[in-house]
Amino acid sequence: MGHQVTVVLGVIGADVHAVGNRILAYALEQAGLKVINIGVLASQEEFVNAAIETGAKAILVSSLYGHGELDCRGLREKATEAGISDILMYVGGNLVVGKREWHEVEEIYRKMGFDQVYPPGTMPEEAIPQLLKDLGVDGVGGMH
Amino acid sequence: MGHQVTVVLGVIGADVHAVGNRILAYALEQAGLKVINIGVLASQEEFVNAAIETGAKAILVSSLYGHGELDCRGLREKATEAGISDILMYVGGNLVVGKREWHEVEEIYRKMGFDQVYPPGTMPEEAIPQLLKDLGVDGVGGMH
Amino acid sequence: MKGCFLVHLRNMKWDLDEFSAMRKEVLLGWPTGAEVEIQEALGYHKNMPETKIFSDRLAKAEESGVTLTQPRAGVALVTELIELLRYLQDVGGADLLPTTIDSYTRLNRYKEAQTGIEESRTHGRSMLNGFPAVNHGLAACRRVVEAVDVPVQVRHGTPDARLLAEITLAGGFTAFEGGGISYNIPYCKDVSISRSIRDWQYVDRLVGFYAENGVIINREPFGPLTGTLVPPSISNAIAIIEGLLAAEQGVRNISLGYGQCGNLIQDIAALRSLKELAKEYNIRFGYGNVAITTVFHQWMGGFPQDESKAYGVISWGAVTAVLAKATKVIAKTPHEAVGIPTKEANASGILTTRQILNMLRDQSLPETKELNEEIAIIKKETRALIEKALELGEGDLALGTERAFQAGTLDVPFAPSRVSAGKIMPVRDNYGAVRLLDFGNLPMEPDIKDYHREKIAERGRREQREPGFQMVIDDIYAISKGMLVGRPRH
Amino acid sequence: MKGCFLVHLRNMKWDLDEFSAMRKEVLLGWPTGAEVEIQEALGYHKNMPETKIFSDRLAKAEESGVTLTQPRAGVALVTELIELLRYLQDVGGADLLPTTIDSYTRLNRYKEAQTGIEESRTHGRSMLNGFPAVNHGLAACRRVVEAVDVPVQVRHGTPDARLLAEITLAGGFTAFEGGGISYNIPYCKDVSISRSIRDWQYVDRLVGFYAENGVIINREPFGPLTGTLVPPSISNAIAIIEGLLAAEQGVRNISLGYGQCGNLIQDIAALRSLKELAKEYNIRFGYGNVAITTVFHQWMGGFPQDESKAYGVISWGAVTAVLAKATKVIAKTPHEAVGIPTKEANASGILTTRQILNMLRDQSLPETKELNEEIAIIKKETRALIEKALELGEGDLALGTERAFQAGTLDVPFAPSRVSAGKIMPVRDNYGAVRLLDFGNLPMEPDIKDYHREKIAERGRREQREPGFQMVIDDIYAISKGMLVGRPRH
Ligand code: B12
Ligand code: B12
Repeated sequence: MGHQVTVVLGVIGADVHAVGNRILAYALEQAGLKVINIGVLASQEEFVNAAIETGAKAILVSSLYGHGELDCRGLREKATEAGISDILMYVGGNLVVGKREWHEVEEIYRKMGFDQVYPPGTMPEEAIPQLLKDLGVDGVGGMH
Repeated sequence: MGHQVTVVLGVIGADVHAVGNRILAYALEQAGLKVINIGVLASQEEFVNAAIETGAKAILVSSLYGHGELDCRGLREKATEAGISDILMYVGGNLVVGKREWHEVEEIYRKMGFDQVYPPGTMPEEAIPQLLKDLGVDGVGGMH
Repeated sequence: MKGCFLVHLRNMKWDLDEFSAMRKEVLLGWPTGAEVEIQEALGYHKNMPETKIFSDRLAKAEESGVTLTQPRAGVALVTELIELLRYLQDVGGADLLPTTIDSYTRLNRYKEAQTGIEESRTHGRSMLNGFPAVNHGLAACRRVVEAVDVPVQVRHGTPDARLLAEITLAGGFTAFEGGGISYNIPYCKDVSISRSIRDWQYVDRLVGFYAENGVIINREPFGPLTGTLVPPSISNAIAIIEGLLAAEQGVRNISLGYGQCGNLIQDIAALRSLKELAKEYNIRFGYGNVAITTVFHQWMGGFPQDESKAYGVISWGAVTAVLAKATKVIAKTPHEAVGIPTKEANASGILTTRQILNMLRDQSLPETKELNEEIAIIKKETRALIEKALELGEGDLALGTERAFQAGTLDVPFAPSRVSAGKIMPVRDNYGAVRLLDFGNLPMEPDIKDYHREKIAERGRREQREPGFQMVIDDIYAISKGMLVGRPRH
Repeated sequence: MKGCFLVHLRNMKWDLDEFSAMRKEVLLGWPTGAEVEIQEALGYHKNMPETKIFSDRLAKAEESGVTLTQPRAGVALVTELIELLRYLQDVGGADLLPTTIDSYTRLNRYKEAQTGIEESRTHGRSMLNGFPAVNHGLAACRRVVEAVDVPVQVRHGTPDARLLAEITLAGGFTAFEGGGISYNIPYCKDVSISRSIRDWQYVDRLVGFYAENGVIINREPFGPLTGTLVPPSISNAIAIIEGLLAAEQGVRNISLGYGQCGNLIQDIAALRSLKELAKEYNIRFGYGNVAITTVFHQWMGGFPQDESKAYGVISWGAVTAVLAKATKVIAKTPHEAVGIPTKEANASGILTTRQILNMLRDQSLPETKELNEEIAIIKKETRALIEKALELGEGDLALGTERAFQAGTLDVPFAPSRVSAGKIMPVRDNYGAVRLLDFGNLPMEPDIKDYHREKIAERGRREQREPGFQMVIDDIYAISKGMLVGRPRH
């Protein structure tokens, strides 16, 4: 197995939903990635700083509690300012308040600069293959 | 209490739903009416004949099982042919197959010549006051 | 041939020649009858994959202790029926499928059914409350059965189902609901018991013939009867009797049904005693080789109109079914109170049911004094009813059943049929269990009567009213008004 | 004033002067604090009709043995909140109403809440996941309380709820959820227990002050904690401790909550032992005059996305609540897995729940060996946890709680908080009861540990796998995937 690729994982804003984060971290590690898990209640700055400090190739944001729209705005811009404009950004969870048409939600987040947007209840195994592909990493974590 | 007004009650067609019929008969009698209950599986002829034989002032048709549209067509015409064209006709129950807009259903049956049309689950006490009014009968069954 | 109607009704396996002679006549009942070729049908069944055979699926479920789901569903036209059943299988996840037959066919009014088919074509929506299988004929049935991946049963309510059975069984259905009592009393007004038992002996003899030739068709007496406050011992006695009558004609695979009353303990006790007593009687009469499974029907009486409330009723039925360890549960839908459900509503009912079944599959209600007491009472009552029928029939159960109805020692509440004396009156006790306010002519011992009387009196005291017809009416409406026990309205 | 933070955390009723001094500071936290006038507030409460007072409604329910329903609900703007609550009352038939507070307010981020209010106005839909009561202020709260006919509670998740309590209680709310442990461990990352217990002593002292002046406010520790496989003894111990801490500050009316785990026997045992043990401890510590009621939370973990399945989960919660004889049940909605529910979906959840509660209100689960065994185990474990905290605190429960978390003798699974050691690992046994795979530092006797170990091993044998984190993950997903026990996926 080659050199491990690093990703930053966290739950943004005033959100404390910890369970999915715990499982995601485990699943990403199982998939061979190095996971920097900044946990819940993570600010945009924490995401960006962690990514810079660890040379991460992707930022994986969770937002469960409904304030995602308010919390995620500007994250892409912050990353760009910090000089990591081409970092991969994924977001997933219960991304808006209430039940809304998924394509609307997806568009909102794509416009904010996220590369992939995942609906409520996404299982890790549904997202990880795409992540590995986007990272250019094969199944067990080695670089191509 | 004056002379009792007679009504014919029955469940039309190939319909065997007996419970509502039993309760309706009881409630109509409690309201002071004379009830000729021809029961379930009643044909249009049975309704008309019973009304003629007993000098009934109203025919109360139940249809629960969904074939009401097929079964009730022509009942008004049969009554007219038999010389009781101005007899009151009510219908109630689950009048069509499936769940449909009530106003549509009501219209179908009004067009067939029913004076009142009642939706699924109508309680006797919701319909009887109107019946007494249409019959020109006061609360305990006496004529005005 | 006609001779066989003149002799006394008897519970005895029909002679094959007699049966074959009658078959010819039966198949003339509607042009599609000519399509039936029994040897070809046997061959068809023998080529069917195991996963599509009802009896196999039930046996598997029984073995692994899981409860299967089955909806009710039927529409007028073949393509629409296939679409509906596939949806219930694929989206609803139904383990077993039905084909519910329309009410005209049930009364052998094939001409009216034909009108219904044509009107349905014209209007572009089903004008019939079920699938007119006789009119559509054998090939159409096979199209249906072949279009799905799970076993399919014919569900109806037909007193004379001889032609329907011929066509649908040759058409590849592997299970057939009904019986001479349960498809007469709740579904007819004027058909005699001797008539309907004879016609169902024919159906059972047909199923027996299939069995003798290596094709096992599942048979299921219709447990819930009128679906309205039927005391467990009455429906159990009738189910067991029908099972015995079927077994005599050679039926080898029977599912006995019971309709939820609403009180958990009583319902579990009912389903358990149904199975235990049925086995006991089957052994006693020499049918020990019949495989017996159970069916639990979610609440069969009036439903609440509000869909959220209906989900509550559906769920409570599912809870009871799984705790009672029924082999299968017949799921209701959130549209129940309003009309034949859309396929979506129908699938919903199955999904809700499945969620409950799965969450509870590893749980069970512990044995308790209360449960055992209820089992003992139901068994005692059921035995009394069956023994009386045997006595009246001088040992012959078919004849005895006819006489029991005449004497009112078998009686079904709220039945449209004149065959049923209509003298008994059920009502709920203070805990929602269904008891008898009026025993009519039921042959119950004084201790049993006292038990019911005391239970009902307890409720009367709590409600400060004399138990009577108003209490019964309140109970009939109760579940649709969001309650189980119909307490006085304020 | 500041001095009081420096002294050791102590479980002792706050001196009124000290409290009053701190109040001044608290009310400066946001401009709306200035609106609070406690004497005027007392007068306001005293003029409230009994039907709108939480404690009265609970007492009545307790007396008549019925279970009340309460939804969760909150939106950003006042008019919309009123419309929502009225709908849940009128259409949903909620017996008790909530006002759920948004997540910014919970973290005292009133500025962000203000942005949320403004954005909600602009977008014409709630951009906040709850009602920012502090920003809206006292008059707005009263508009809400006055607009409905039933009692209203503040539900949130706020470690420092001092200002929120001041404003909402003066604003006419008659019940307030939360506590120094239950609104810290599941809702925070870095708040110390001594900090949150102190802040909640303030809230309880405030409620105590209302009580001393004749106004009884109901207090409710948040029972379910992280809502995910929390073993009953852990949530019960924490609920009882919070109740005792509240009682010391003068709280007179307490509802103790428990979140459904899914196994019927375990859940009933949990709720019963919660109430019994709480009474026992309250008497032991001299709070015998506190009225204790119970709250049952329908499944608090991940829900199925499919609404029909969600109705099944909701119903199973309702069944358990009523069989456990909870004073109230918190109803979930069919939208749970997806997002904050519409008012219609929210009402649906209440209606389903109510249908079940009514159908089962006259039924009860008989006492059984299994139930009593489970009660005995839960009590033994709960006692061990509380006694250890008392021991660590040298008799002081507040200090003991802080030390117990430090030592890991109190620990909550899947908690975001660093205060919780995070060393324990729960998993379901073969029947779906939640057991402990890893006890971390919990002070459990060997016989208890053996009991759990054997129960889990039994499941392992059935599933032919070693119990471990994959089993835990499977359990976390189970209910949302339509199961209770997360059996291996094939
Ligand atoms: C019990 C029941 C049965 C029992 C009936 C036993 C018996 N012989 O009585 C059994 C199991 C046998 C049965 C059979 C069938 N049933 Co059925 N049955 C029901 C059920 C669950 C309750 C009916 C009932 O007793 N309600 C209680 C009484 C008190 O209420 P009620 O009947 O509605 O009557 C009241 C009011 O409607 C009103 N009313 C009635 N008529 C009139 C007339 C007037 C003038 C007025 C003012 C008021 C009024 O007053 C009555 C008293 O309050 C209903 C669904 C429901 N409502 O929940 C389905 C239902 C009526 N059945 C239905 C069907 C389709 C059938 C079957 C074809 C089988 C099948 N496909 O499942 C067969 C038909 C047999 C036949 N030939 O008729 C459908 C009808 C569908 C439709 N219209 O679209 C229903 C709606 C279920 C459903 N959603 O699919 N059924
Ligand atoms: C348990 C729970 C809680 C617990 C959390 C305990 C804890 N600290 O972890 C408690 C009770 C404390 C809680 C509190 C609150 N909650 Co909450 N909670 C839930 C619940 C029931 C389950 C969450 C969960 O653990 N799921 C299991 C895990 C494994 O799944 P997951 O979290 O969805 O994560 C998976 C996927 O989403 C995906 N995923 C997540 N992020 C990402 C990112 C990427 C890049 C990818 C690829 C995938 C991915 O992978 C994860 C692993 O499979 C959900 C509803 C539901 N899902 O059923 C509501 C829910 C998330 N909560 C909600 C709310 C509103 C709240 C509260 C505000 C209170 C309230 N109003 O009721 C507070 C908020 C507190 C705060 N500041 O954050 C709402 C959010 C509403 C919305 N978005 O519109 C939900 C949806 C419930 C609802 N329908 O109202 N909650």
